[in-house]
Amino acid sequence: MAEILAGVVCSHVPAIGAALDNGKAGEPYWRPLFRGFEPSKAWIAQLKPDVVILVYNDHGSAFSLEMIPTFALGCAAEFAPADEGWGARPVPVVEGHPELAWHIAQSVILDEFDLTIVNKMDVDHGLTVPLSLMFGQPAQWPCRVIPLAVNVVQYPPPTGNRCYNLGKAIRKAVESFDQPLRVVIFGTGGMSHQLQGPRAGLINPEFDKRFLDRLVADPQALARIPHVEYVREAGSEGIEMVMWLIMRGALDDTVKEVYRFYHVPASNTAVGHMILENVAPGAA
Amino acid sequence: MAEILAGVVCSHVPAIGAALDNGKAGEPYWRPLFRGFEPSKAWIAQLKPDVVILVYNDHGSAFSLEMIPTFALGCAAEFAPADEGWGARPVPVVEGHPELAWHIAQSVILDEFDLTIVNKMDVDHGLTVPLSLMFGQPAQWPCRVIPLAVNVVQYPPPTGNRCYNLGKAIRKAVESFDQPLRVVIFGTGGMSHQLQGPRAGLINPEFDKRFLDRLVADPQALARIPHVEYVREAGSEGIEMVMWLIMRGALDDTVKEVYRFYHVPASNTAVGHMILENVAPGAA
Amino acid sequence: MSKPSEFDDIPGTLVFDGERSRQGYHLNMFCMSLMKPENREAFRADGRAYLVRFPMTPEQAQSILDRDWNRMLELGGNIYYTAKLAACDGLSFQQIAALMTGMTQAGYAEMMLHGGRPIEGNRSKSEWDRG
Amino acid sequence: MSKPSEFDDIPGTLVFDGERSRQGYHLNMFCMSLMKPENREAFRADGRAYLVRFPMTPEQAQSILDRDWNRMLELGGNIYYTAKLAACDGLSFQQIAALMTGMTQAGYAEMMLHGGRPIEGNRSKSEWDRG
Ligand SMILES: [Fe+3]
Ligand SMILES: [Fe+3]
Repeated sequence: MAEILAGVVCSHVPAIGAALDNGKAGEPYWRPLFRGFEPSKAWIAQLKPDVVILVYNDHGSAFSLEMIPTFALGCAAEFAPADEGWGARPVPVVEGHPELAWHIAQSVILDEFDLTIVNKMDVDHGLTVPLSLMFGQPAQWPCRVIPLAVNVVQYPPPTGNRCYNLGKAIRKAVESFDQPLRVVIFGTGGMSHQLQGPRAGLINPEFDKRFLDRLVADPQALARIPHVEYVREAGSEGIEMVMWLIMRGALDDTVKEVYRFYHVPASNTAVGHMILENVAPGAA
Repeated sequence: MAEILAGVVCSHVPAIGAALDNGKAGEPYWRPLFRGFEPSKAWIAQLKPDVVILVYNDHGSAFSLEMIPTFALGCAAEFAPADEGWGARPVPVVEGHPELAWHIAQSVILDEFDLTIVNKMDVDHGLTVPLSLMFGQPAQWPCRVIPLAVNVVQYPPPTGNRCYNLGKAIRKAVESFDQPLRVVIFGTGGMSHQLQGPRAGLINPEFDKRFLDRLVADPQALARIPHVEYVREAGSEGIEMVMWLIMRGALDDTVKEVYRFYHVPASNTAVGHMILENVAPGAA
Repeated sequence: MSKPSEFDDIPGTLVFDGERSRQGYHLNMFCMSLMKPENREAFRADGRAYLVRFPMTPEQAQSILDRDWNRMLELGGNIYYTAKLAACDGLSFQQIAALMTGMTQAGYAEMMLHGGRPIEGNRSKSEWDRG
Repeated sequence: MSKPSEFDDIPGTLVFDGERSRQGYHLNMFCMSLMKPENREAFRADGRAYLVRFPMTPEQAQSILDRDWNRMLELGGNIYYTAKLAACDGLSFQQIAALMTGMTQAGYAEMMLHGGRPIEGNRSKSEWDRG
């Protein structure tokens, strides 16, 4: 039986990928950020998950305005890094886990989530930057990755409550899979950032920190935050945080916070990162 | 305020389109079928809806295996007839209703249906055959059409219950639209048919007729039918009937059956057709 | 990933679940390519050469060249996709259905005119085994 | 079809709802086309000629040629799409963000290094009007 051991939240700013890819990770601007992920790299290297379910949003890279899925699950064998206008990131091709992905797709559709199944998809910085932060720059990613792309570009995104419940359905699906896989789920995007217009550069550390606190202790309350509050308090692209609730829904009601890191700035953005473990891994 | 006046169910067999397009509608094989739709053509010509919401399934025409949405709502200004391998049907381009379609999309996503918004999509026989049956062969379709494509090709389709509830959410969306549009909703596909393999040609009129009866009087019971029962009793492609529940969910709990027609065969298929009116149209 | 096992008891019927979808991916994508007239021409001109564009198994390619409609389904084809190959060949859904049942075209058409294949005796594999 | 009106009170912020999505469809699809190197080359070689491929309004085309990043958004552009035009120009997200705020690059970078734009005073249009 497969098992979800832990959840990771992590911002996915494109400039972080560019800094790594261009050898700037040691510069004074970037050093504190990458240092903040050193404990996490050690943690995941020790945990050795077989599969990461990576919740992220596509930024108009794989999906155009021609077709905008609310939830799209990547069931392919591999996913190539996208060319977002400056060439594809020089990172390994992402290997999927088609058996588990199809199993999750089937299970959550029968649980009345209206998934889009995707068998061909390039993955942009939203997916590859969190992998870089957690795994560094290996020649090959050390585990399989199942991408779950959530629409947060076209209004309206799914509600926080819907995301939270999808997380629960994913957990149920994983636990009914008949191979002994060790799974970690990532929720990515956020924290507060606004990339557009005269209010660009908005950072609201109080909102962010309270969000992290409640993500640990009171996710149900978070799931009730309306979209407008994210946009007002955390910036127009801060709405990406709604995706973190999918990760949280897939964990136990009570979790152990094993690590937290918060940093400003990365380009226009606050970076939030946290590792949550199910309290009794192996007991499920 | 827009209003859903009535629902129509109707099979969408490709051979029906071919018979019409090739001038065979008067032949003895086809005459009884088209005669069965004469009262319906008169009915809808008198009703003059502004918009038809047309629930159907794409048959691997607009959507390939690259991307399989459970529910895809067509929000474009127009939709061209698809070339399904023998050239596109010689029928008018389908004009959409982007304002109402986007309104429905926004409303049902906030009601926690995980829609895929589609802005570019060719429409195959699943959509154009019901239009031909209800409107004949005009130079231009007499109303706007909002396509709602439901996955019933890739297992698993949405549950009957999910379809029924989506219908309810669509009704709520339509009734909150601020233009006085007269809307009819079509549920298409079915009735019993199996197109594949050694059991091809399966027809189960008892199942079909009971389905029609319960569609009028006890849709909640229908919504509980598991997928396997459709496939066993109504054939592997009989599963398309699950889509009729979306139409039914968008109507009043109590409806008036104003017309029914059942015919065997059209090619490999039983043809079922029914018109249901909300009991107090205009009173909503 | 697979469907519930109850589906397996339905005779003469393959459910297009995730497993079949993965198996038949390139076969079905080949069929879909025939929606473009230029591809139909290329395929008609040299089927074997055209099929090389799609990384399917030799068995799948052979089932296409043989127009073995049941075999295509067994190898992961989906009827709505293989119907595009039929359309390209100028065959109707009824014609390929007849081929898949092993009946003659006339016999199949006759059966349909008389109400189709009855459900009695066709619900369960156990009924087919007895027959 | 539009978002709830509360969104309209947020200063300096456009929500990409259905109305904007329809308005900006071709502008955004143009931006997305720049994901292909050959399209970037064609656009760089003759921007005006390249834009003819996308049936947008003259105002939209002009906003692109002018690199008027705020105007693009007002005309239905979405930041994640216009960012592809920025990438094609070799500009970072931070550079176009600074341009959209009307600050200097140095001033904007300095603000970010000191914790970014504060939320106080930036929640409501009424706060901006008072300022
Ligand atoms: Fe993002
Ligand atoms: Fe159909």
